[in-house]
Amino acid sequence: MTGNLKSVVESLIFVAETPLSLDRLVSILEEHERSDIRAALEELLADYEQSGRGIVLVEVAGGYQFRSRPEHADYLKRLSKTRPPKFGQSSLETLAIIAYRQPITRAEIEYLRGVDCGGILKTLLEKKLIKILGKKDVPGRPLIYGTTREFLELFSLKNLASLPTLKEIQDLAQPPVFEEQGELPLAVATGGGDTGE
Amino acid sequence: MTGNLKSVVESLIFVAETPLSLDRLVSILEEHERSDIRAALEELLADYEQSGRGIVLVEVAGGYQFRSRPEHADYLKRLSKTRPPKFGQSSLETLAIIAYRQPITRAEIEYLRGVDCGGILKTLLEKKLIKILGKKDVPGRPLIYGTTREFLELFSLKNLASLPTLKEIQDLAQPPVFEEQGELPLAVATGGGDTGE
Amino acid sequence: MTNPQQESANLFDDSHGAGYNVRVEAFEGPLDLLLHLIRKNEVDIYDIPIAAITRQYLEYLELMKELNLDVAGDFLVMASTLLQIKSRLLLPVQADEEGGEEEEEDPRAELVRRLIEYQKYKEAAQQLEVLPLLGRDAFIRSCELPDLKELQPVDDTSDVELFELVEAFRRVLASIPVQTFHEVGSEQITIADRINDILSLLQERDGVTFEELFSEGTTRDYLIATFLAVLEICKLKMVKLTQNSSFGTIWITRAVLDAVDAREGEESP
Repeated sequence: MTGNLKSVVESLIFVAETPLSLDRLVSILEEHERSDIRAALEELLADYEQSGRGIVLVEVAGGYQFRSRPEHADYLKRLSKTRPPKFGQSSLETLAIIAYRQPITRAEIEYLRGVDCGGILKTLLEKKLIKILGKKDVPGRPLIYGTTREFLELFSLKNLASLPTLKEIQDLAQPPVFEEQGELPLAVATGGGDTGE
Repeated sequence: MTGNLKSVVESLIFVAETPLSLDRLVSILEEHERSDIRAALEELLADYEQSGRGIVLVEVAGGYQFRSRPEHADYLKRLSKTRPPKFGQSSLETLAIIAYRQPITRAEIEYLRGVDCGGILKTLLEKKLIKILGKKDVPGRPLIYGTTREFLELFSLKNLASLPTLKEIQDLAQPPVFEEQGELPLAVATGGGDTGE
Repeated sequence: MTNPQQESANLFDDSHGAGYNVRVEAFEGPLDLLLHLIRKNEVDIYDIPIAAITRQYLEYLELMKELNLDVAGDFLVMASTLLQIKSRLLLPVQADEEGGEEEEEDPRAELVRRLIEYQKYKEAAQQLEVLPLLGRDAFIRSCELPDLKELQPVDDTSDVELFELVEAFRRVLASIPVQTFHEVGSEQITIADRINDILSLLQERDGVTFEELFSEGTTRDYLIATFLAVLEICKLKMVKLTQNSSFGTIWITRAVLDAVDAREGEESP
């Protein structure tokens, strides 16, 4: 039973968002004795103590928590370095406007978004998701932007024509036509059809 | 050295927010041989395999992830503030159809289910359980859908091939019983004794 | 004299008793309901007695209405499909009489295929549900690791989905108070349109067949609207449905204003 209790305690500490104190464990595991829980916890601490495991069980902020072995920090940092581009909402919106309205100038994008987009355009250019297509034949000859092959790859699109249209997305949320017809009595098997108009 | 590599791999999998694939491990641990990393990973899997530990190492969505032992779910529920994911029958049916038949269009799903699925598709898209794969090369170019990595993670599936096998239903398991169909007037139409055969 | 309401109550009561209301909400759609009826009647799925099943199906829709449940259009589409199959079955089988060279497919065949296919995925859905579900059966680490704060979520592939891109665009457009991006909605066929169509047809002719009303349109909306239109004008006693048993075709004719026999009126509302 201690074996199973130890396993349960291990699960709880692993899943908890914050360090779990013995008191907290006791209140969660109400069907168990405090002394048994303490014993399970101590066994668990001993288990994790030995050898150079990658996960350590530490006592912190009045509770217990699993953490990665601090000596491995250099490796763990590489996790984030090889991280693919993560999009903020504003980048995504800008990218969406360019994708759907290309070729488009910065002024047009900013008109649609209502905010300055200089920084975001630069980032998107650096990430090669958009490119400069040329200059527009209007006074001032502003640069015009469009999406790249990398953009298509990011979204696994064959070509720009494979972009879903707005209508296609909106149709998903649209209730089917018949629900808009209001209340219509079903008359199939009614005995008492009393609407004698 | 293998001992330390195993420990590093354990740390990496622990820290990563999503399942880590062998490929990803190899690219992060660039100074190590793929074969060594694989060996370390296998040792680690064997370690976690034995005994009823509270943390299990599972292969899911093409990678490896630490999870709590499912048998302890009842205890762990006491910890979490968030409600467990719950699926209605209609969401599950739609997901099942997409999972087994992808790439699939909305019209095909609706033909199979016999009901409108727009709302459900939208919800599944928002939950990232399905994604738009592009458009089908047929007239009208309808959108085609498929399941996501998050779908595999949610259902603890290694990959799509590990979906439960579809049963071929030959029959509804009832021997045909032929009752006398004699008197079965359809409510809409009068005229009596049609047998519908 | 039959009272369809009582009949429907008896029909379901005998097998489900008080638990019936629960069943009502359990059906996921017309195919689910049909599977249930086939099981309940213990008939061979490959040889569905369409007349009986159709009658029970329609009675069920009526019950849904009595329980104030929404009768979704999908159920009505299936109702008209069943009625079409039924009337096709009633047509004299010409192929057979002419030697059976071109054997027509059983009108029920497609429905049977759909039912079997649907049943397959219904079971698959049940199997999905018992898999260890993340957040229900299994949990992952949820703590913020303070010494690794700078680490962002990682991913094997990009986390952005196409859907999010479109949603982002939609958000942008929604925030612009201009009509520039107005998109033309598809044509909608209303029940009123179809009622008018049917009534004007009946001005020209004495009667139309049920089938021909459905023959022009192939879209779902059209079928639903047509079916609802027929039901509506039946209910208003503007038309009468009759079936000539020797041919089995369902005819829609103008209702004669003078006293309709009450009994008949109830059997063909």
